[in-house]
Amino acid sequence: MAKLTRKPATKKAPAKKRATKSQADSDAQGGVIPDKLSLTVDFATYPAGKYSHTDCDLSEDQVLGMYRNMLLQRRFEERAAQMYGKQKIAGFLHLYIGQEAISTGTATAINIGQDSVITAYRDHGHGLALGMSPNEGMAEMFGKVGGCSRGKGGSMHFFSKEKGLFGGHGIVGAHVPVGVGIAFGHKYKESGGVAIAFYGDGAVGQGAIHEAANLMSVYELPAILVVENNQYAMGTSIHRAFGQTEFSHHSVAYDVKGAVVDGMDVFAVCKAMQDHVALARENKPTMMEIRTYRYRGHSMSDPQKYRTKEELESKKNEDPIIRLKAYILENKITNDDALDAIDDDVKKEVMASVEFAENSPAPELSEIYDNVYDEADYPYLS
Amino acid sequence: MAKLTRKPATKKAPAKKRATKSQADSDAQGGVIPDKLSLTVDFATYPAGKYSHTDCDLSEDQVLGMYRNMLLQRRFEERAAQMYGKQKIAGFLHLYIGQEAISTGTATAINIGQDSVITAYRDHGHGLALGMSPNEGMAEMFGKVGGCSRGKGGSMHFFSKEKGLFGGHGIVGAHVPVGVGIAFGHKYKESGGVAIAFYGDGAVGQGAIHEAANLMSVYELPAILVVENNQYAMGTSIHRAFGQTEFSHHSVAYDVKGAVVDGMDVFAVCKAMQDHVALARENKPTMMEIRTYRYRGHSMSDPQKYRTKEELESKKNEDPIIRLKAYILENKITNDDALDAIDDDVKKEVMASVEFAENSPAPELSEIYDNVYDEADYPYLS
Amino acid sequence: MAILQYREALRAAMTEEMERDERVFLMGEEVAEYNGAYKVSEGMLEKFGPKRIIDTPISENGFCGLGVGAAMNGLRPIIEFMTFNFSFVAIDQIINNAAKIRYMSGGQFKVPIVFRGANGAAGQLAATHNTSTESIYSTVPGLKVITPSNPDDAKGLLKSAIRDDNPVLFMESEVMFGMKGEVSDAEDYIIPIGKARIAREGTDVTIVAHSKSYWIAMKVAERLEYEGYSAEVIDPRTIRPLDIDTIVESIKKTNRCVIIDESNPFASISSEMTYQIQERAFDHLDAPIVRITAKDVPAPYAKNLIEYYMPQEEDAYQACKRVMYVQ
Amino acid sequence: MAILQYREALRAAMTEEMERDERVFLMGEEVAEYNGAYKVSEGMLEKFGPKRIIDTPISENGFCGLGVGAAMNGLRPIIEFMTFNFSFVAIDQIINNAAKIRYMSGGQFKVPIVFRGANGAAGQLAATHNTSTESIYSTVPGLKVITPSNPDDAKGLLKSAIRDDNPVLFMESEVMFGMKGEVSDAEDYIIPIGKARIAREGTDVTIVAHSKSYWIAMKVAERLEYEGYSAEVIDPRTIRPLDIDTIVESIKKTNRCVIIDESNPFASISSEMTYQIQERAFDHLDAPIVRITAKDVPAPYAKNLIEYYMPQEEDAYQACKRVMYVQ
Ligand SMILES: Cc1ncc(C[n+]2csc(CCOP(=O)(O)OP(=O)(O)O)c2C)c(N)n1
Ligand SMILES: Cc1ncc(C[n+]2csc(CCOP(=O)(O)OP(=O)(O)O)c2C)c(N)n1
Ligand SMILES: [Mg+2]
Ligand SMILES: [Mg+2]
Repeated sequence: MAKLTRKPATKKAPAKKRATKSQADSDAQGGVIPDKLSLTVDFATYPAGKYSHTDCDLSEDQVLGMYRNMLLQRRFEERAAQMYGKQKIAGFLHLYIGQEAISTGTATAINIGQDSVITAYRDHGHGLALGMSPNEGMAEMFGKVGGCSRGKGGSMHFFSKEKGLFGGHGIVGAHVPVGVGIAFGHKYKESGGVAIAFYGDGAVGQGAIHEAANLMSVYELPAILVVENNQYAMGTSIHRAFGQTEFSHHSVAYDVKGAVVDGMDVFAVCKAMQDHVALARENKPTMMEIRTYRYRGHSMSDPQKYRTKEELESKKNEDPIIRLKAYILENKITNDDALDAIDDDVKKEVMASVEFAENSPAPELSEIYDNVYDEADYPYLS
Repeated sequence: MAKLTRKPATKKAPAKKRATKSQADSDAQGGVIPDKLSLTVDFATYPAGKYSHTDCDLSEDQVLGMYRNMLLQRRFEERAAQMYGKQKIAGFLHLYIGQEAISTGTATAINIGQDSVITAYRDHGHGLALGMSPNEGMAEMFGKVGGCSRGKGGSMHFFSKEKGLFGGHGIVGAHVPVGVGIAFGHKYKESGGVAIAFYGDGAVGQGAIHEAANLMSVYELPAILVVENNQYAMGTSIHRAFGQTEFSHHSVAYDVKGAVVDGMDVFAVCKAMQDHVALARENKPTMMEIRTYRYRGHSMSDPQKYRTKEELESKKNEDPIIRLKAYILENKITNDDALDAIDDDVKKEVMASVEFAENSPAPELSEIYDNVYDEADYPYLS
Repeated sequence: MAILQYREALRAAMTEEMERDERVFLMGEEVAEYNGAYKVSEGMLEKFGPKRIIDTPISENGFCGLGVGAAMNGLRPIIEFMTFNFSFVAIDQIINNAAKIRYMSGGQFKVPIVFRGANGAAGQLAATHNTSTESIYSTVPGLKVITPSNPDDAKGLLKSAIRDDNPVLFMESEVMFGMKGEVSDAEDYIIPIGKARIAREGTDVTIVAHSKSYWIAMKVAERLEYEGYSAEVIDPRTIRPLDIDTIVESIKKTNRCVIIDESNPFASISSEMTYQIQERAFDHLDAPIVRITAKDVPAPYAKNLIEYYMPQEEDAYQACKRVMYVQ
Repeated sequence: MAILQYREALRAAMTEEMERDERVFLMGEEVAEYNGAYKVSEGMLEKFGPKRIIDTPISENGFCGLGVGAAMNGLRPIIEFMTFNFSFVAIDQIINNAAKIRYMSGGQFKVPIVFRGANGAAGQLAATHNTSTESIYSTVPGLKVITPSNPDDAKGLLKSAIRDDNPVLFMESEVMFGMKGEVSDAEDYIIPIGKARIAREGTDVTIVAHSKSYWIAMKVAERLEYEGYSAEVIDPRTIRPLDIDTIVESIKKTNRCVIIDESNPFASISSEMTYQIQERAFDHLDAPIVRITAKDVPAPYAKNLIEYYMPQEEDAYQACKRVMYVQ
C-alpha cells in the first residue's frame, strides 16, 4: 500500500472548479435572488466515425487485439446461451451482445491492474475485456470451482481482484456507490488508480445513483459514472421511465462534466474513456452516457414484445464488431482471411472453456461454509 | 370520492411537453450523437421586494391575516422553546423561526382542505399556517390526548387530515415520495388538488428525492417539490454537502421547471406558489428552491459553532416578520398600534395553548395499543 | 373447484378486487406492458387500462413511498416487487412510513396498501436474489405478513389483503407461480388473515411449515405415514399475526414439533414460533422443538450448493423421528 | 482503571486503532466539524485531519456503499450512523453488499468495515427514532453484531470490531453515551467478539440481557438478592455470533431463564435465544423461558406511553419469581 499522506477528502466551501456555471450565479449564502437565472452547459460528444485508431494512439496490433477481444465476448456468450439451453448454466443469464465496444473500448483506455471497474449483472463482456479468461468465466456459470468466483456467484457475479473487476452485481444501481468507494480508496491510498462504474439506463431510476454522483462530486474522486444506455430496462424503454432521457444532462445536478458517446464505435468509446480517465486522474469526476443496444432479450426468458423486429434489425446494422471489421479492412490493417483466422481462434478458445468448465469439479458441499466469514471456525447454526 | 374515470397515469413515449430542451437534441432511440451538445435552461426567479400584495391578489385583510399567522408561528415556538426548558416538552424540538414566510406564503396560495402539504420534522410552522390550532400543536408536544396526533407523535409528527397536513416526518427525505403519492392520489381521484412536499437542503442528499422527482415527472403529477434551503443541515453547510448547490438546477435531471424564491419575503413565496400551483393543477410538476434561514439551532441541543455570530446577525436583518411589518406600515395597511394589538392577541392565544396542553390528560396506558392496526382485537404479543 | 396456477389465482384475486373497488390499482416494474416479469398480471393492462395498471421505473423506494402517499390520500395500492429481494432498497418506506404513519398520526391516516411479489429462494440465482424476508418484516408492529403456500390460499388471502385497512406484505414464490391447484370458485372467496390451516391431521408429531416449505412437510408426513407415524401438518399461512393457538392445540395433542422454514435461521420465524410454543405448551413438549432451515450462509450459485442450502426433506424426516424418539 | 464515559471509550478505541493503522478512517454525518452529533468523535478531526475524519451529506445509502467499496479496495472504514434508525435507507448496502460480496466473489474481496452508531430506544422521539435493529441485522449471515452495555466493553469490543476482517455492526446507545464506568487501561485492550460476559454469578435463575437492558437485569438481580434469591446475569455482548455455550452452561445450573430485550418481540433476539436454549438444554429447563421486551407496537411519543413501552424492571422481576415458582 502506498504511503498515506494527509490530504483533505472533504472540501471546504466552494474550493471546486465548477463544471456548470449559471449565468446569474448568486452565492446561495447571503445571496440575493437574481431577476433572471439561466444556465448554459456544454456536453462533450463522441459520435461514431469521428475517431480513428491513431486518434486514440493505438497501434494496428492493438486494433486487432480489440477486434479479437470483442469477438471473444460475442462467441463466448453465443456459446453460453447454448449451454443455458442445455441446462449447463442456470439462473439468470444476461447477454452483452451488441455492447462489446464499451467493454473493449474501456479496457483499452485504462491501466488494467491499477484501475478498477465495477458493473451490474450484465458482466461477461467487462470480465473478458479486462482479461479474465473464458475458462474462469464459463466455469463460473457452470457453478464449478474453476470459476472466477469458485461457482458461488454465477453469471451475475464475475469478480477478478487481479484484473480490477470489482463485480458483477445483481441489485440494480446498488453497486454504483460501491464504485465511488473504490475511487475513494484510490484517492486515499494515492494509488493513481481510477474507478469506473457502469450501470444500465434502468439503474438511473435508483436513488443510489444520485447519492453516489453527489458524493463523488463533493469529495472530488477519481471516478467515472457510465450509463450504458441500451434503451431498455427489461421491457421498459427509457421514454417510459425517465423525465430526462438525455442522461448526460443529469450531470448538471452534481456539477460535474457530462458526455455522450456512441457505444457502437469502439474508437469513440476508447477516446471518450481516455479523455475522462485523464480527468479522473486529476480527481475530476465525470458522468458519461454511452448509447448502445442489446441484441438479445433482457435475459434468456424474455419474449421481447416491447420492440419491433424492424427496430432490432435496423440496430443490427450498427453492430460494433461489423463496424470494426469494416474499419480494419478499409484501413487495410489486415485482410479478410486474417480476420477469419482470428474468429476461428476465438471459437477454439471458447470451446476449450466449455471443456474446462465441464471438467472442473463442482464445489464440495462443505464449501458452502467457506468465505462467509474470514475465520474458519465461525460457529454456524445448524 | 370523485367518480373515477380512466386516464393514463403512465405515459407513452415522449408525450410530455419538455421543460428543458438541449440544442442538439437527438432522439436517444436510434439517434446519432451530435457533434456539439449544449443545453440552455431558464429558471423562474422570485426575488424579495418584487411583488406586492396586489400582485398576489391579496386584500389588506389577508395581508394582516398573514402577519398574524407568521407571528403566531413565532410566538408559539418561542413559548415551545421555553416549555422545552421546563421539560414540559421532550425529545427533539426543531424550531422554524425565520422560515415563517414559507409556510404562510404557501398556505395563502393553496386551497386548504383540497390541497395537501407534507413536510419534515420542522413542521410547526406549516401546521399553524394551514390552520391547525395552537392548542392541538402545543398539546401534541406535551404528549397529551388533546394533541393533533393524540400525543403519539410529538413535535416531529404534526398531522391534520382536515387541513391537509400529511405530516411531520422524521426520516430525512423519506416523506418526499409520499408527497408524490399524495399527488398521484389527487390525479387518480380527479380531486383537483395538488400536493406540495417540503424538505430541507440536507434532504437533497437522499436518493428518495431523486426517485420522487423522476416519478412525478414521468407520471405528470400535480406536485411541487420544494426545498427550504436554510443553508445548513445540522452543522453542514450546503457547500460542504453538494456538488450542485444551485438546487433549482436539479430540475434539469427530471425535465421539469425549476424556480428559485426568496423565502424571507412572504409575497415572493406566495406569488411563486400561486404560479406553480397553477401549473400543478394542469399536471405540470415543478421543483422550487426557497432560500431562507433558521435563526435558532438545528434542535435544542445545538451549540451552533458552524456559523458566526455576524452571519446570524446579518441574517436577522432579513427577518420575514420584520419585513412584512415594514411593508404594512409603509403601505399604510394599518398602524403600529394595531400591529401591537395583533401581537398581544397572538401571545394570549399561545398562552392559552399552554394552558390547554397542561390541562389535557395524558393518554391512558391502554392507548399504547390503539391505532397500530385497524382492528381493535389484533392479537399483540406480550 | 377450478384448477388454477398460483399466478392465475393471484391474478384472479387482483382482478376481482379491482372490479369491486375503483380505488385499487396495481403498480410495479413491468406489471403493465410486459404483463409482469412472472406473468402474474398478464392481461390486466388490457382489462383495466394504464390508469390502474402502472409500470414504474426501477425506483422501489420511490414507488413504495408513492404507494404510501396514495393510500393516505384514499386509494388502495397494490405495489408489486419484482421480488422481495429488491424490497431492501425500499424497506425504510415499509418500516418507517407504511407501518407507523397510522400510529404517529394518532389514527388520522390509515395506510391500506399491499406490497406483494416473490419471496424466498428460487434456485441458482446466488446470494442477493434468494432472500426470505419474512423474519425481517414480521418483527415490525403495524405490518401484516402473509405467505400462501398454494393457489387457493393465494387467492383467498390476497383478496383479504387488498381489503385490509392495514399495510400487508404478501409474499409469493417464484418457484410456485406455475404450480396448479384447486381454487374455490365461491362467489367472493375470502380467507381470513391470521388463521392457520391444518393441512393434515395427525397425532404423533406436529410439523409447522409455511410457503413452499409446506410441501416438504407434506412429503415428510407421507413418508412417516408409510412407516406408521401420524404427523399433523400446519401451514400458518399468515406469519404476522401468527395463529399460535392452532399450533399450540396441535402440540398439546402430539407433544412434539418440527418447524420447516427456508429462511436463514437466526431470529427467524422458527425462533419466534419456538418461543411462543414453549411459552404456552411447555409442559406438553416431550422433546425440544427442532427447526430445519436454510443453511446459516448466503445463498450460493452452484447447483449442488444451492440444493444443499435449502431445508432438506431428509433432515426434516429425521428430525421428526428424533423428536418422536424412534430413531 | 480509568473512569470514562461510554462515548469516551468509543473515541479512545477509534483513536487508538486509527493511530495503529492508517487504513482506518471515520465517515458519517457531522462526525468531523461538528464533533459528532453525540460528541463521540469530539476532537478527532483536529487530531487526524479531514482526510480521515469525514463529514458526509445525508446520504446513508451512498456513503455506506462508499464504505463497502473503500473496504474492497484495501481500506478499513468506520461508518457512523447518526443512529441506526437511519440505517434502513442503507440496509441494502449492508445486507446485499457488505454481507455478501466476500461470498459472491468466492473469497476474493473481503469487506472489513464497521457500521456503528446509536441503536434502540432513546426516550420521547416517537416511532421512527426508537428502533432496536439487532433482530433484523443478526438474521443476516456474513454480518457480526455487537451491542456493548458499558464503557469497558465498548472500548475493547470496538477495537476488535475495527480489526475484524468482516463487516461488523456495532450498536451503541444514545442513552448510555454519558454513562461512566471503569475502562481497562491495558496497553492494547481487546475483548474478543463472540464471548458473553457473566456479569454476576448466581444459582437460581439466569437473566440474559444485552445493551441497556443489561442494567435492568442487574437491578432485578439486586432485588432478588435482597430477598434471598441468587440470579446469574449474562450479557451476551455479541449478538451474532451468539455465545450460546455460556448461556446454556448457566441454565444447566439455574434451570431457569428470563431474557430482557428492548426490541419488539416478534422474531427477535429473545426468540432466537429461546430456540437455541431449548435445543441444547431442554431437559434442564424447569420452567418456560420468559422474555420481557418492548411492547409489540411502534414507539409512542408521550412520556407515560414510552416509559410503559420499554421492558419493565417490575415485569422482569416478577418473571424471575414466576420461573422460580416463588410467587
Ligand atoms: C433493485 C432492483 N430492482 C429490480 C431488479 C430486477 N431487474 C434486474 S435487471 C432489471 C432491468 C435493468 O435494466 P438496465 O439498468 O437498463 O440494464 P440492462 O439490463 O439494460 O443492462 C431489473 C428491473 C433488480 N435486480 N434490482
Ligand atoms: C435518513 C436520516 N438521516 C439522518 C437523520 C438525522 N437528521 C435529522 S435532521 C438532519 C438535518 C437535516 O437538515 P435539512 O434537511 O437541511 O433540514 P433543516 O433541519 O435545515 O430544516 C439530520 C441529519 C435523519 N433524521 N434521517
Ligand atoms: Mg438497459
Ligand atoms: Mg437545512
